[in-house]
Amino acid sequence: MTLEILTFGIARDIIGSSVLTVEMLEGATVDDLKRQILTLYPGFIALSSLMIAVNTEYGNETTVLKEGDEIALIPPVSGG
Amino acid sequence: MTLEILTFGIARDIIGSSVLTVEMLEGATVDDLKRQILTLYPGFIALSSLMIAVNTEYGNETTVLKEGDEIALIPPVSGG
Amino acid sequence: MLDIQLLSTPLSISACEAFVESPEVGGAVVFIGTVRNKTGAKSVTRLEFEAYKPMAINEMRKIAERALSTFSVFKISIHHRVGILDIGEVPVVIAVSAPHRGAAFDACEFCIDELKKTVPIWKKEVFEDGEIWVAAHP
Amino acid sequence: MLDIQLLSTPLSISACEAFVESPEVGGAVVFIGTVRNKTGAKSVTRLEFEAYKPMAINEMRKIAERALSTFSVFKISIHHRVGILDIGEVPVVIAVSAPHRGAAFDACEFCIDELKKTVPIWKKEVFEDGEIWVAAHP
Repeated sequence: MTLEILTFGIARDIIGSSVLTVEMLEGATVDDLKRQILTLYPGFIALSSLMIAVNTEYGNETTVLKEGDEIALIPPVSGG
Repeated sequence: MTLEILTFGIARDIIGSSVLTVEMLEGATVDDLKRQILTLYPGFIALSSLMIAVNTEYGNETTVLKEGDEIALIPPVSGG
Repeated sequence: MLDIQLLSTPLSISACEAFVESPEVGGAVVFIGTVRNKTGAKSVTRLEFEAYKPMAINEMRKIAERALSTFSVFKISIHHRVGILDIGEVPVVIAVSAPHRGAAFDACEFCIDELKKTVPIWKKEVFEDGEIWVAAHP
Repeated sequence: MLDIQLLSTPLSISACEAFVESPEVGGAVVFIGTVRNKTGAKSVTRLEFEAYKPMAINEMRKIAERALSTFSVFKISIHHRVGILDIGEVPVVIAVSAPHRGAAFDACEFCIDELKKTVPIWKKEVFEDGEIWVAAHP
């Protein structure tokens, strides 16, 4: 399946684009996506954290992704 | 000596005047004044507290009063 | 730096905020008191605040100085109103700025807690059928 | 009652205060963030705030709902700004009203602490000689 992933802040800088398209196997989880991103973009290894949001909620490692989900990379937040 | 004492809030209501004149012996303390006021105006006994200010500072029991001091009765405060 | 005022006119919350705000601080915490419409089950019609003015200003200043020396804060503004206040009006505003917000929260709460204990200001609650000096009796 | 907003225009502190104030409460506590002119020894030129908007609003609302259910508070207003902010401008305002002021202090501090941990908003500090995404690296 094809996942379109929104990027923000330093994640967008590392990837060089505000949307990233990734091919994943059906049934892939947040954890699988994270591994794939760390492999494709080793710059993420240096970050304090990397979370994945699925449909505007924080996903946990076992959350299963589907085509059409709104997925976003959430690097360390710094609002306020 | 003659002391002029400012009154506020419920203290003014109990005394019925915003200034109270009291005759005290030279060397009288805050504690002496407090006893005299409780004797003259037993209504103060029912209050949660009664403090005496001397020259705009809280006096303690042994503070000695002099003619010309700015003295005030401070019933329980309730600002804010 | 301190800004301590006892006023008989409506308080300006934004004046207190403007005094403490600065590009050198990370943030400010503001406490805004409000005249409540009820005390327990009784409806309050209005409040009357009276102060022993020179001493009230002294005591507010002492509290602010203690807050400055106890907490790592930058500026403190305390404005208290006297006179007749209607429901919803503001008797007190305390604004505190600090490099780190935790200190601003702690100092602001310290100032209002102490103000209620030591500053010679008295509040009379007026009801339809009477009035009381708040906190006068146990 | 909640008032949660993410805005690209200057925040109105008084709008947040007006939302929470009520004759049913004894007071309100307001936190006002400010853009500092320095980070450590470095002079900051400006800040850029970026948000994942729908999720940022969701997360701010969740924090406010947790505060409402944890503390005895009445109303909460959280306004956060995005875009380019100059030194001294206000990125965030949080106002909380409560029948008792202790709960308002606790809930207001809880909201800003949690906001900094979970709300997907990112701050870039711009210096004369470069820029960094705040908190990105350990």
